[in-house]
Amino acid sequence: MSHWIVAPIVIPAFAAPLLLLVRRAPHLQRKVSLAATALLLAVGIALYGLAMDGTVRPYFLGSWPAPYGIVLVLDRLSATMVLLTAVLASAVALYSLNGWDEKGHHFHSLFQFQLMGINGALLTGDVFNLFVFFEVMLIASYGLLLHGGGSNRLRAGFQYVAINLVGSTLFLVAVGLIYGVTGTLNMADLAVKVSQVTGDSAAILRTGALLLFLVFALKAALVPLHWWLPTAYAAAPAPSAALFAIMTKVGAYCIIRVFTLIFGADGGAAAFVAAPWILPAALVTLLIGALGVLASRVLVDLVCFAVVWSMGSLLVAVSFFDAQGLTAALYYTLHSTLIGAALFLLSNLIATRRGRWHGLLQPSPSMVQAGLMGGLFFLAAIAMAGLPPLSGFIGKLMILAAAWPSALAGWIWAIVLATSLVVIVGFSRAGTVLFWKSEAVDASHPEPLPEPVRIAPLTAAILLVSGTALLAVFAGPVTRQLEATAQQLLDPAPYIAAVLGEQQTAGLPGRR
Amino acid sequence: MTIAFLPLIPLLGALFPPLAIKSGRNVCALVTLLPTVAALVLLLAAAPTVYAGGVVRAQYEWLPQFGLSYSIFIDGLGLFFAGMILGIGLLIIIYARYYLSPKDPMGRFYAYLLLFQGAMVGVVLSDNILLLATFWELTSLSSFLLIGYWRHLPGGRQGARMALVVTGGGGLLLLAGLLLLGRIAGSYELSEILQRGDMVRASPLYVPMLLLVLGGAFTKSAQFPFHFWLPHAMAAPTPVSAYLHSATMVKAGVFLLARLWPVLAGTEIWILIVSLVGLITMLVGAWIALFKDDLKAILAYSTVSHLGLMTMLLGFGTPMAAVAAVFHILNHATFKAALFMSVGIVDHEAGTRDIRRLGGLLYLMPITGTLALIAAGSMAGLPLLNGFLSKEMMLEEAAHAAYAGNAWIVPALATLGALLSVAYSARLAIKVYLGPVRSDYPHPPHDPPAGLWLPVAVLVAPVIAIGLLPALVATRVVSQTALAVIGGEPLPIFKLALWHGVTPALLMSILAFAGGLGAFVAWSALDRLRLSLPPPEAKRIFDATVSAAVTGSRAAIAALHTGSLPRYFAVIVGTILIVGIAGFASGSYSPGMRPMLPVNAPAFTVWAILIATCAVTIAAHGNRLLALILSSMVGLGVSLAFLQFSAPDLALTQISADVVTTILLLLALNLLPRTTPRETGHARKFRDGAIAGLAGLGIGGLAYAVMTTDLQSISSYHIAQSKPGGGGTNVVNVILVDFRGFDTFGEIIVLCIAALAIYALLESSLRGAAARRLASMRQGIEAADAHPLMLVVVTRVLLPLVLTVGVYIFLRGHNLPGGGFVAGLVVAIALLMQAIASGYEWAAMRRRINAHTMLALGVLAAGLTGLASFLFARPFLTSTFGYFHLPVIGEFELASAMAFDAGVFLTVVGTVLLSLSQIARVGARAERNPVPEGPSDIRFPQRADAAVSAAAPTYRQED
Amino acid sequence: MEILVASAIGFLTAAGIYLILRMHSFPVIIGLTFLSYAINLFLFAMGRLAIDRPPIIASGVEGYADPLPQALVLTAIVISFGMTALIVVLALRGFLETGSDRVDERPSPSDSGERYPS
Amino acid sequence: MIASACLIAFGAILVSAVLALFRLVRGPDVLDRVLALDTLVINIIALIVVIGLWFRTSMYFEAALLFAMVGFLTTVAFCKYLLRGNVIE
Amino acid sequence: MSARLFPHPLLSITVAIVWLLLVNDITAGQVVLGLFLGWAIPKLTSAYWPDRPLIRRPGKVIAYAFIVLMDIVISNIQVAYWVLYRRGPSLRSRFVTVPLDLTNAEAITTLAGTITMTPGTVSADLSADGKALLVHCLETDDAEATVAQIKDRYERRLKEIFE
Amino acid sequence: MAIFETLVALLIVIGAFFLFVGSLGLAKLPDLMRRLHGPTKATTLGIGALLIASMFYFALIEGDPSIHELLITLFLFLTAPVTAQMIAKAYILRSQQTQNALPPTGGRTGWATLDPAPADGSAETSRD
Ligand code: NA
Ligand code: NA
Repeated sequence: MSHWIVAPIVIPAFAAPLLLLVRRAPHLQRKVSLAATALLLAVGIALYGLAMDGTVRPYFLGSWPAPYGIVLVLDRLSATMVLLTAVLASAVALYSLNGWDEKGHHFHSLFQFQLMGINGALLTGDVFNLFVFFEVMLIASYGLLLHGGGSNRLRAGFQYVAINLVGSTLFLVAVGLIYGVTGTLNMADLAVKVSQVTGDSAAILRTGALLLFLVFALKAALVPLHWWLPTAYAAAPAPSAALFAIMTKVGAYCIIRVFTLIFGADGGAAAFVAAPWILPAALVTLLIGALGVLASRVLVDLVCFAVVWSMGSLLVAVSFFDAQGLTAALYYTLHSTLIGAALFLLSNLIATRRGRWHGLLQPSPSMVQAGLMGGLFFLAAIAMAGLPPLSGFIGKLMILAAAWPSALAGWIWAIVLATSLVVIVGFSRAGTVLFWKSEAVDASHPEPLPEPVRIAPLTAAILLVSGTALLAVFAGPVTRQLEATAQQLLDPAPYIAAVLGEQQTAGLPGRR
Repeated sequence: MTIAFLPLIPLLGALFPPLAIKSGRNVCALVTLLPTVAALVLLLAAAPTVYAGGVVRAQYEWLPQFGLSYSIFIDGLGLFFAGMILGIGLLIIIYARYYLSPKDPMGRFYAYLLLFQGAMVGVVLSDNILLLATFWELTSLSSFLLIGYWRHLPGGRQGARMALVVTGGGGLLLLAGLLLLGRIAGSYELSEILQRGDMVRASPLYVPMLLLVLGGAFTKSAQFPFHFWLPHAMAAPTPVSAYLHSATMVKAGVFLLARLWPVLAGTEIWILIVSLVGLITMLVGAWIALFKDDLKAILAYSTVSHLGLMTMLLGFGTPMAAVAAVFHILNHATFKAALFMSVGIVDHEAGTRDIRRLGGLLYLMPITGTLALIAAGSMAGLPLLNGFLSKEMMLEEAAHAAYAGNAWIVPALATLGALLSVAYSARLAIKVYLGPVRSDYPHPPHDPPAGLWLPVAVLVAPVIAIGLLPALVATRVVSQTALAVIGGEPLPIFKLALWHGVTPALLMSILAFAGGLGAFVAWSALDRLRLSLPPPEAKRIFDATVSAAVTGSRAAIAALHTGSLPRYFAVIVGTILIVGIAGFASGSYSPGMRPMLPVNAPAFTVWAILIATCAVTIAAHGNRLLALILSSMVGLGVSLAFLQFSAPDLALTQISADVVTTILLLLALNLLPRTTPRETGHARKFRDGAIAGLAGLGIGGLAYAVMTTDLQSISSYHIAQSKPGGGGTNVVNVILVDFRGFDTFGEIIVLCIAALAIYALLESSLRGAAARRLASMRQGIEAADAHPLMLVVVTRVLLPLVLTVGVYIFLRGHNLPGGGFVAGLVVAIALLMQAIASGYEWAAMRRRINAHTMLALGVLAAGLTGLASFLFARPFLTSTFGYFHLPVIGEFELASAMAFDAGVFLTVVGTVLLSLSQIARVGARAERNPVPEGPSDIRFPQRADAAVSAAAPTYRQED
Repeated sequence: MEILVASAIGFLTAAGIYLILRMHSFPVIIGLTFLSYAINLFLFAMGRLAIDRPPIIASGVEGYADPLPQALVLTAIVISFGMTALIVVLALRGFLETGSDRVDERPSPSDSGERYPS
Repeated sequence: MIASACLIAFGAILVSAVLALFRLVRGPDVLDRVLALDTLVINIIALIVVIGLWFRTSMYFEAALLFAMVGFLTTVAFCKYLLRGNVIE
Repeated sequence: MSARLFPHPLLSITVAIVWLLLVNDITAGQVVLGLFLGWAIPKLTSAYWPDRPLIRRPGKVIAYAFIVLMDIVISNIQVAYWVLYRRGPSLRSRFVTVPLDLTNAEAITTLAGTITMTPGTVSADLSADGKALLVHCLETDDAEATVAQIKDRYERRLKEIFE
Repeated sequence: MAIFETLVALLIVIGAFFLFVGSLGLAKLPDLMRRLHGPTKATTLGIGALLIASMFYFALIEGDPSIHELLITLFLFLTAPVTAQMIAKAYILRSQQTQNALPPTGGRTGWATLDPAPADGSAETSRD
């Protein structure tokens, strides 16, 4: 059993309290935080390398056998997501050196705790432990959202927290119902037990499964559960918002995980119970997201709705629950995480260069580094809107292709493409105002614009944008990996066998 | 070098001009020329193979799983178009070097130009239709940049956006169409698809696919009714217009029709749609061109018209028409590029492009004038020029074309198109170059430097050459290209010649020529006619559509995202209800047989109290303090329920957590409004009541449904293993610190984060608006003593006693109800009592450990306990325990789980102290009068508090 | 007894939901605590009810209440404690900043100076 | 006999709880409610003690102790709030 | 045995006894643990104990406790009668002032506590200078007598114990 | 044994009775100061009797001597007066009528709830 599997959780879990102990030394804090993030990245790469062989590796915490203790599971999917998180975290950590980390208290501790929560949610193989890590992730995100204060952030924060508390409540109801019927919490064990549930309890089980789906859908900002996202992410400090780009994906990840492993093809009375709900909701999400992009008057709002829109695309792909769909969904997950984060960082970089105009989509005097900013924005917008040659285009292509067998293929194509056009319109309007129209504004404007030119934050944004380019260039190899991941998801038997081992038949064994 | 690099050379080359511009404009232009020349050389190197009937290919996998590969091939059509793109591109680069003013950022211009060039080459050389779609969208993007190059011009920005929206949107249609096509044909490789035309045309999906592809082609080629974007794109610098609208961008649509001709063409619907759209476009474009005063606008609409002509030819679906189309593509590219450039020269030299302000330029700038007149002549279709030849071919094809069974309508309208073409060409030529020399040009015009006119001359050369010696110059190209267009079919016999005898085409041509001149003469009358017609609406409709979409989406988003939490909650809870009910209804259910427990009196009482409390809370929640008291009641009831149903640990945890929550809420309520205003509106209350009632019914019903069934749970293992495996008899505690210790690890981290977040939140409230509001906060009547003597004395006595209880609860937790969490809360309660009785500062001063440090140590202690198992090569959090024996003391147990629990304990104490002391600190800001310093407000002479202060540890500021 | 517990859960939930649909932060918070009470009971009830059978291992005792949901509820209580503390402070902080504790209003235009570091 | 006594006690505690609840609902002053809550806690402690006797177990002792502590702190906090506004100052 | 090591010997003993009460089990091990806590807890909390409350005559404490317990039982019956059989408004309730001779905070607190615990009287407040107690009587004709009884029966004894 | 049982049962009933009286007082008496007397009874004799019953029961009948009930008694005896006084103080502060009915302290200062403590132990102001 490789202890490295628990490392993505333990590293930040130790880094954060250490950061508390050195809270009076900001420079040391930065070093500790960066070092922990770098370590996390290294571990993420190593774990990915480990998972690439297709073996499912369980990690039995406390040496207790599954399903009695808590088990972490490293498979292709969790390794991919952990690596993605680490990559994103590295960029965000770099960006926060902008001075963001000093705008309030405990930024780095909260940041590390947030990473711990995300990684825990990605690695755990236990539904209640998933709840716990969701809470860790959420409460850290509350802290990060509120970092630096300000009235908007507080209002948005209250909404975000309140809605998520209802989500947490729902999570407990769902877990309770599922436990009440099956008597277990371990996902692999659930996969076994759920398939054996008889008709008498099917209604309860289905209700539990659907409520669980709603919990994840809330995190994934699926309409009509998306309300919190535009306000919260728009109000969040840029690095926080960028880090949050992964949180919606954790929601999507959980849908993929739970509804392939437990309530997938072998889900008995609750097989594919969520599938009929996802597609229509995802299509509406696309529409709302695109409308929001077009409606936004402020850059960061536009980015927020673009994120909603991208979640719609992603979940359309998820809804098929087949190899092509999951491959597309996973690719889109990688893509939209990187590009969402990049756009949040960029919108902040742009806003800081525009003086009192900030992110307002109105002409202002031309900003410092307008060329560079414009270029980055152009690339990021292309990627987000799904125009070639960046990853958004590839992702869209894959989703459209995956939709082919669906009975609603026509609708899916129409809505995906039509909303793409709307998003293109929105981004082109924003870009022309920010970079072109602004250049046209009288240069002799009395108000000098600020000149924040620091390398670290720029590097972070550039790295993320280049990430989408790399995803596009290496779409073939990446997709092959993701295809293998999708295949692994669609065949839960090895997962179940790896986690439960021979315990299924062997009575009550002692500690491993 | 492989031809795979052909599109990439310009694309990558685009990186360099912006860097080179620092070395001067000539270097920059050279750097731009280099990749173009390189690509051209690479292309021409393939020409011999292609002209020998071969095809050059290169293929790399990109996304094979989804049919996307990087496949490049050069056949006749690709070679023809790529040659045109690169060749004219070369001229444009030279021309632009002299055209752009020193103020224009030339590096950027060339970068965009190369991007565009690469994308165009990619479109025409793609052997994979998805790759084609990729490059297709890239041309939209790069043309967006080119059209918007002059950012200061509002027209440029709007034009660029419009072009992007129309062509980019068309690109999306095309993408869908090509995906469909690939599905139908079973391959995305063009060379394979081209073999499967019959299969494609027989597919039931042929029509939707065709419509989508045509949507892409028509938008790109500015076909009616999408023609409106093209003239607005003329805001771009002239080299851009010359490039985009003569040889490249707009031709992409025509290229696509030609490329897919073997697969798509020939069906009835193809002919009906394509030829009609082409015909209409030809007429509409020409008609509008006739009345424009801006030279570029004339050329733009003329381009629209000529694109319509080509589309119409391809739409006829006959091989001969295809040959004509190819020939006209070539001819149009030459004369139109030359015309655009010459207009640029005029604009550059005379300072205006307005036809009304020009005239007689032939005499002032003879070189330009001559070249322009020749090109215009070709556009008009004058004999001896190449435009004449292809127009003849067109008319010939039109003469034989029947549309929907009608034999004369196409020839008539085609002749009308030719007529208008003659008319606007004449107007352009005569009004600008001929006629009297004027004295009021904005600039005195004269011939430009050779750099500007030489490219024009280079283009005019083939105009004449083909016009005079078509067979010699053009046959090879046209036939090879046409062969590629018509695919497998045999190339029809055609002869490129000046004289075909008296054919219908000749008659039509003469008619058109005469009529055209007539129209030119009668221009004013025609103009009056035009003015009496309704004005063209396309752009207005487009603008109105976009702005309506923006307004509409703003209204929709504003209506949906009101920012109202109650509304969001109503929607969310409603969704949960709907999905939950649907989920339940979709499965089968029958109640279980589990025997129910009999109701007893205490339980019933607690139940009644809970229900009553709920009711009173709903009715009286406006009084916040009352609501708080009621919620404390509920907490008591719930913990009693836990106690009743054999969960002592839960009862202990619930009440101790509740009291801290209550104190926290009281601290907050001190600074919040004391009452909640009554809400108006019974409908609203009814709605909320209905939602709440349904939710309650649902969850209560589910709980009951589950409780009627029996449960086989994994927890029998926990019960069995608790003592032998976990070393404790309190199974709940062993689960918490051992079986599921990882949950608890997460849980204390939640607490730690909560404390940190609270700390950070409140720390910032000591500044800014919040601080001002705090300072101006008016308190109600207050008691004079902040620290009543009796309270102080009793809590002080209680402190060691309660701490002892805390230790007791901690130590017994593993075996009996209790544990680190409850113990932590008990200790926190003991310390809180001190703070309440004697004041925050007084109590904080006496605490020995900083709450931050306590938090950190708590998490670290728990984590290190987990990590310690690595030393024994066991997974994280593997516990161990042992029984030890000491003299006097006897046997006792030590378990690593206790160290873990100690971490829990520390975290809990730290969390409570940090949060509550922080909020108390904020509350202290609202004090009007200085609060007497603790411990008691009443001092007795013999009691020397002063001495104590000296002995006490120094005051700790939490940070 | 089960019907009492189930109906209590239902009433607590209904009260909680009704309160979170109010327009001010304080009742929302009280509503959330009601909800958390309800859900803690619910989760607990998923292990079925048992009287006088606390899961403390002792010789001669036959059956025990299901300890697992108890452990889960304990975790849930602690977590909701932390969450409640945070949201209370958040409501307070918001009120101090804006002078209003309404939760049914649109936030002011999301672009304001405080969002960006200067 | 002890069982009967316990039943009587249950009855008395039940009635007491209802009386306290009456005061809680009736008020009129918020202090009456605080006092009612305090009384209710005392009734609960008594109930726990009687339940311990009923089931012949001392398992619930800590609960009773904790209820006593918590009840005290809650009441003091409410009073401090009413007296001074700020509970911890 | 210095004051640093055992800041509050009385408290230490109390803690040890409380510990034994808690564990409900007198074994050697628990006694040792109790003594350890009796040492550790007062030491940890010494900062909260500015000075040592001294009980000068521990023997008198027992007697005092006995008297108070007796009074509690007797007057409880009295009060129960009032509550059960008298109409509320007919009770002649009033505040009385008990001037204090005690000058020790612990002593005053004990007195106030005693007054409250014995039914019929509740100590409601202390004067701002700590020299008088405000006592509410549920039913009294003769305030003077009540005050005298308090001073004689309780305060005198407490003065002996504490001062 | 029977005598012990009777004793325990009696104590239980006594405890229950005084608890009831306390709550009845709370519900029945007309103003807060009078109601305040109720819970005090319940605390002292009510809980006290029950706890003694519990101790007797475990020591005499179960043969498992248990005296930790004393701790609860101790705790309640320590805290109940404080609770009562805090409530009384709050009531005095909130009720103008009660303030008017208060007797003088007899010293130079007023009651602590209404008057600040004198600085340096010397009285400055007097409210009444
Ligand atoms: Na709670
Ligand atoms: Na105050």
